[in-house]
Amino acid sequence: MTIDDFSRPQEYISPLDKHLGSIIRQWAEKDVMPYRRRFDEDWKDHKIIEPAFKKLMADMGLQMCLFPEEVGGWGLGHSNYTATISYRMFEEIGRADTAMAVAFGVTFWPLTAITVEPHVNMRLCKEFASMFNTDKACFAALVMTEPQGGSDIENIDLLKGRTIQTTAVLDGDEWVINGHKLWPTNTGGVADLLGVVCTTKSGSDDPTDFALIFVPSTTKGVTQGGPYEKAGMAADKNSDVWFEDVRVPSWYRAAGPVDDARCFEEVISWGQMGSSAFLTGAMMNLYEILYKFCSEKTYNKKPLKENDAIAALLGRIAGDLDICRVIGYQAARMIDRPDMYGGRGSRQVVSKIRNFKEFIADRAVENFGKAMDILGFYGADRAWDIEKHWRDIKIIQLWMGGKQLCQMEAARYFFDCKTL
Amino acid sequence: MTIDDFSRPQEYISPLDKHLGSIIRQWAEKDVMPYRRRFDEDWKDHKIIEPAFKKLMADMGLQMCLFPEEVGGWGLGHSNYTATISYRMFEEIGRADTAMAVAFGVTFWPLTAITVEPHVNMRLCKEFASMFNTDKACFAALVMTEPQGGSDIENIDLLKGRTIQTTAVLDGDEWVINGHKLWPTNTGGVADLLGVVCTTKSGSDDPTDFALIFVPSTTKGVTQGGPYEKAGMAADKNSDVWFEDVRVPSWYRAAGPVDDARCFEEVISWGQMGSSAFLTGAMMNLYEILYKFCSEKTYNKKPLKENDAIAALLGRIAGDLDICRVIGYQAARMIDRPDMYGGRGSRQVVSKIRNFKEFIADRAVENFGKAMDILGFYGADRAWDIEKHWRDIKIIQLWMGGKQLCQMEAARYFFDCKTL
Amino acid sequence: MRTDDLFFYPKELVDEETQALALSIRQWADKEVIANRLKFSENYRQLVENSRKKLVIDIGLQQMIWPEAYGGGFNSYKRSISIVRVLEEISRADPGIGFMYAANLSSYAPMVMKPHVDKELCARFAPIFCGKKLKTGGSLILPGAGDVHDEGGPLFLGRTIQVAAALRGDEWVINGKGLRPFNSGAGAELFCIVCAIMDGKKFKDTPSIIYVPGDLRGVKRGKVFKKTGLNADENADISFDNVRVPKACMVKRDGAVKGVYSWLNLCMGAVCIGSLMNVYEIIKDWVDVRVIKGKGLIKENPLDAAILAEIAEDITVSRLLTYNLANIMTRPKDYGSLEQDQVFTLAEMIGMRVTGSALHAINRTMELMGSAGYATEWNLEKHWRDVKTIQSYLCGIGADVPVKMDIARSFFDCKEI
Amino acid sequence: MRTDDLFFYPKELVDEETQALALSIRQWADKEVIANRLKFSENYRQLVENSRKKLVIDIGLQQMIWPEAYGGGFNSYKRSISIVRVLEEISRADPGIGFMYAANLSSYAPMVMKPHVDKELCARFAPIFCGKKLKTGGSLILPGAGDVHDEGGPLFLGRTIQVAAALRGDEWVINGKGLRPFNSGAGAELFCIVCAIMDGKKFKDTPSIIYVPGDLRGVKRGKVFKKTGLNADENADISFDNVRVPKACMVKRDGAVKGVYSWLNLCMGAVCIGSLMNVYEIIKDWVDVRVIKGKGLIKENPLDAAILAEIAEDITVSRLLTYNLANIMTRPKDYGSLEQDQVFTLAEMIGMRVTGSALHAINRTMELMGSAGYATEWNLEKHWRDVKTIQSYLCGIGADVPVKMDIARSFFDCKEI
Repeated sequence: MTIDDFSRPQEYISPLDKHLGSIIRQWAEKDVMPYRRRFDEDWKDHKIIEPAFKKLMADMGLQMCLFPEEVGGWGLGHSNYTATISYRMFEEIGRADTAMAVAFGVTFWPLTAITVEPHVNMRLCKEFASMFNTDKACFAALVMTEPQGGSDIENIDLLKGRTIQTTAVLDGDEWVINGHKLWPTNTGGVADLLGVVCTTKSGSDDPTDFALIFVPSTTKGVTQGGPYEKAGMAADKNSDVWFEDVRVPSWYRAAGPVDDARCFEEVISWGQMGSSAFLTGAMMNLYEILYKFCSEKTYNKKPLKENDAIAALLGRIAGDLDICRVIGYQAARMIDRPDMYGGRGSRQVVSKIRNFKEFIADRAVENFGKAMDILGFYGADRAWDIEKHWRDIKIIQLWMGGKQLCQMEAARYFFDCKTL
Repeated sequence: MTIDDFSRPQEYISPLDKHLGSIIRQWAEKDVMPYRRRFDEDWKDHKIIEPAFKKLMADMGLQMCLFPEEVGGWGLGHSNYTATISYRMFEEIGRADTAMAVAFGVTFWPLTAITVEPHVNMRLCKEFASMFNTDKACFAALVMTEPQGGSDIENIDLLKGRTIQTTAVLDGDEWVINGHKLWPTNTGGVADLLGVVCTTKSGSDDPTDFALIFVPSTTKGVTQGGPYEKAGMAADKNSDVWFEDVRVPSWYRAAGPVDDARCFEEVISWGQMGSSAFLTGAMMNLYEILYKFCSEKTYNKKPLKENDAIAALLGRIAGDLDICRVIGYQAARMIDRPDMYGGRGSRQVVSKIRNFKEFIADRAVENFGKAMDILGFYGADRAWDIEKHWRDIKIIQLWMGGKQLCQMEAARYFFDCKTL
Repeated sequence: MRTDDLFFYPKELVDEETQALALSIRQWADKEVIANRLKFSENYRQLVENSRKKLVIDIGLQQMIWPEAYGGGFNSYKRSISIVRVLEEISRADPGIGFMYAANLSSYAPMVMKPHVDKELCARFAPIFCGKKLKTGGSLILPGAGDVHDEGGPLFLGRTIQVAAALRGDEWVINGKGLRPFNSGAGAELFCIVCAIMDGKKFKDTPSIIYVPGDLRGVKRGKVFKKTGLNADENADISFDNVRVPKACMVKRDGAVKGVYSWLNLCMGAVCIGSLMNVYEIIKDWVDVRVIKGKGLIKENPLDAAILAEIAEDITVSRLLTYNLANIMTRPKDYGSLEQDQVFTLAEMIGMRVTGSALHAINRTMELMGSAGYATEWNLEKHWRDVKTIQSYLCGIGADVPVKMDIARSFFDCKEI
Repeated sequence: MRTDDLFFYPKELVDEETQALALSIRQWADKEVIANRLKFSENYRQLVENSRKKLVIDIGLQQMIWPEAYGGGFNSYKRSISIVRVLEEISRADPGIGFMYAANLSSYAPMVMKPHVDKELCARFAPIFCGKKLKTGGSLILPGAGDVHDEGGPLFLGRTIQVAAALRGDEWVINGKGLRPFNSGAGAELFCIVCAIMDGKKFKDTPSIIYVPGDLRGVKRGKVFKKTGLNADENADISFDNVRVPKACMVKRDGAVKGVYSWLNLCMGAVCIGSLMNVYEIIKDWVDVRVIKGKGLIKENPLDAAILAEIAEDITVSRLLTYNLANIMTRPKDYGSLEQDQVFTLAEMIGMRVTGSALHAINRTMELMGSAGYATEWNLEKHWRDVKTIQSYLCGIGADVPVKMDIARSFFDCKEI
């Protein structure tokens, strides 16, 4: 029994799965896992973290994978397996470090709005491919959250962008952007390209006014703060971002009126699917560590795994992972096949995937916590590599509106609630 | 949003799904649901229950569905969708009454050993098809459990039949069977055909000695007791069965030495898959009832479903069902496609499906309990149709070795435990 | 060791008289109920009536709830601990019988409990219940679900009050349709009703309790309905159609409604503990002899032992919490009165926890016993049905959300929830 | 209302002197720790040492654990409630500081606690800790995981005892490798060690406690290891290589090891309650001003209010249970001694429940606060890491299974688990 024996719906697996999965696994085992115990103290500087990113994204070239082949990319954005192959990649990185997985995943997040069928925007693809086609790690960020109201902006179904305070005004052929954002992954000076959620009309809930505009981080008027100190996820920097009369070309808007809002709804599905993959990846690593610990350590003179009561806990943890993987890949499949499951930004798909993610996050939080207790005196010890995941995955549970927003979306969809 | 909008992996659905699902749903809504509130008091006599069975099994002909077309059956046993179409049928019946679903499902349970590829035993198919090809409801039972040790016999991976006390001795061309069994579904006088788990050598754990032998219930020496009184599941009668020098032809053994044991391991997968389907069916009904109740009743002057805190409970219940259905159909698919997932009696598949079933049963028990509380003063009231499901589905959680056996099998498989 | 000693409770706070009473109830339970359980399944109603009679008439519990003048003495917040102890022993035999007694007691509480004894009301109603005849007792009609189609009267902390009372001369005129009593709707001799009070054309903000004898004109009872458990108690929907009672039948204190909930939660907690005492006995007997895997007692398997531990833990913690609540209710000077917010909230909290833990323990017990867990013959499944019914009833509507809203109001000053 | 009054506890059982002490600790907490938290993140170790000094030297808690002759007085089972009260207030400021004090106290308990004061041992060790110099304190080395590759010595209720002691003349010779202390391995001046005692070539069935000063030859300390929380306390693995202590350093009572667990569970429960008091303050401040959906306070949303209710409930119930345990520990005549099975089992049960509920409450709080929940700036995430670390430490090995096995042994007479 290995981590590869946990269930996945065989029917959904991408033809690239085996190859890509294996090269990322090699990278993770060689370039990340031996160093990850020191990541926490590297949260500000990324001195240990950066080389691993460079290898993955630039040297191995993965930062180009979503771009169309025409602009030098790998063309994953127009396959029928974009999400499932992403899931596998995210899992493999998440197994080593979920913060690296999110920094990697978020780079593609705003890019889905211009690289993935049916939203391919060749002009922007070309423009930004040149930015990513480099020998340095190149990151993007999706800049959403604002000081007031936390995840109100992700709560798009209810609030429809009404609370967005960051404005974009068209001045000739340029957008002029003003606003203050918090918390985006890959800020704190990391990202080269920002996908900025803003409104063309303050207070409006008309989808035509919702805008997703790309802003290179070097643009005048863009200021990123220093990274926040957090309980975990050192490889994911987050900071304030200020936009002060920032000017970008008018065609830097991702898809235009109404379509930007639609892309953003799809972004929720992508984000939750990605979160699910980070989590199942971390759980795969949990399984490996527990397997070792519980085979070597004893209670009552038997290996822990041979004690029926402890085995029941282990069985539950492994069993949950088996279920979570099936559910996680189902989420990816729903994104890959709108023809079978409905549009990836539809209420139906967004709500279902949010529900899947909430479920997986709850199982992960529960099981990592339980695992630390199984390790007992060693559970909180950095050297056993569980406690770091435990801190990291809690953050995954909380982001993007956390449990409550998932619950409300599920309730709204399944019970046609009108006022939640 | 209707019950049909809950997720299923679209790729797995049988071509017959729509048609069979819809005729069973009609039957359930017309012949079962209006009467089910009186089933509890009918537990001994089945006066109200019997006509519904007759319609489903004899009039609609479903009791012949597994048998090959050559002997007058529908040939479902040699499709690639036997399990998934069964899942759908079980769900639809379970939505109305899980006890009827189990009585129906168990009729096919021993028959899988002679009608489903690769185990088709044409001689026995022919023999028994004539029994089922009748205008009365005709039931089978799988007779396993014995007085000592509860589910020890289902614990085949560990105990390998060693504890079986019911013996079969070959005397010329006849098996002579002696033993005492408890609890099989469809006993208490219901079943016409018994699949009897026995050993050809007492105390042996050699798979050659494990035997599954068919015994028509009218055979001399077979005695069924009166049905037990239970907390629920009135439509499923269980009793003691005694075998006293019961003689059947030697070719009534399902598949022969070693293969009988293999069939029995597959039987576990079938049983857990079926249990999952009964549960998701009942949960679909729960959803319908809650939808109605929570739209009509108020707390704090708002419909319950518009209160965010109650909506969160409802969202969790519906969200769990969505997940359980995906998992349940995945179990069915694993049975249907041994080429992709491994043999349906393999450790891998048996353990995974047991884990799925345990998960689904836990969610069902939790959610029906929560639902009764949401109904509050009305939760325990027979008239709201939840409390009966609540009593019934607990039984599904407990049967076939219950939670603990599922946990031990998962632990054994995922952690290679040797001594549990 | 006897079950009631095995699980910690503050013995030092239980007086000898109560312990003696508890002992006689235990004898009643063993002899009149537990020994006869298999017979009960054939003719439950009749046998329950017989055994109830021995309990409440022969041992004298029926009148015990009333003031001493009527032969009682449980009628004080100071007796909370004794009441818990007694309810435990009754419910060990049959949670349904315990439930009836607990609900009866809670229904009389607003008029009988010191320091608020309402002499006039006691004089009016005590005689009904303090004779030698077996009575069903008082039924509670509490606020609950509203209906989207009704405009809806006022609320009690979010719960809809479905009975309206208006003063006409010296009488309250009471109206309400299709009401679901907490208990005993079919036979109650007296109803304790949480009413919305008409003040001119509007309702007052706070509800009051009005007592209504069950035999008055306009009191209509529906058919006994089938329910999951608590079959010792027959319940039916009630309507009040211009029922008239004297002005004095209203309890005027603002805190009286909250007080009912405090008592109800305490008492139902005690009923669950009693049920758990018997559940412990059942599972103890089972695991002491049950062999699995063809060798070894089930209790020596670590997984099964872990489940046994959960059961013991649920019982221990539930019992401690229930007695904590009882003790706090006896000490209004330290903690506030049981009709005030803090104790009321605590009572709801502990009521929810204890019913939840009890059900958890019983579910786990069923998981150990397998089919014996749900076969009537083993006497476990009745506890499961009874405790589940209590849990749903205590919720009233919307699961634990109303209680949670009460807690949030109390600890976080929420105003709009 | 102050937080410590908002959540019920048996005030009537807390003496005035203790309340006064609690108040001065509260002042220390507010002034020395809570007001400086953002500074702490820059230079945590130094600031913690400073504030610990003010607490244990200036206020005098360091010597308080010892007998009165040494300026103490907490050294009795009768002071359990006072000890809980004090630990609450310390841990409200920093659960790591509370943890150290709680573990120190538990490590001294076998020799200092009445009725088992060991005058000789006190005379030997009290002077180390009863001066004006800040000390790390005593470290516990408890049984835990065994290793499949070792033959393994004797067990303490299934847990492997990793230290062996053999009498050579008038001295115990102590050996054990790569031991993981419960606390303070890096700096402890004294180790309280659960040892397997050699009796000829075999081990005795029951372990004993032996005290070993940290500066003896053969005591080897590993590097301080990084851990999830409790960073006030520096821990490191320890080895004993033929360390020799006088014969008198052994505590001979059979129940002493169980007693350590009773104290440890009580004290860690109290630490968690203290943490929760501060968590309540943090979330109260948050929900009083946080606006969501562009309108309305978060606390007025019913779902968020329901989560607030869960937090309040976890705190209330945990606090009641912790004080219940403390009270039971003060009453050996009613409940048995804290070194005996029943109280020992209860302590484990309540320790597990309270740490579990505390973590649950903090998790829920994080869910309400979103990113502020895990950002260091908001001071919540530290509580989360600290309490989780306590929970895992209390488990020792195999999650809650060893405790469950102890419970099953106690309530169901299991023999082989």
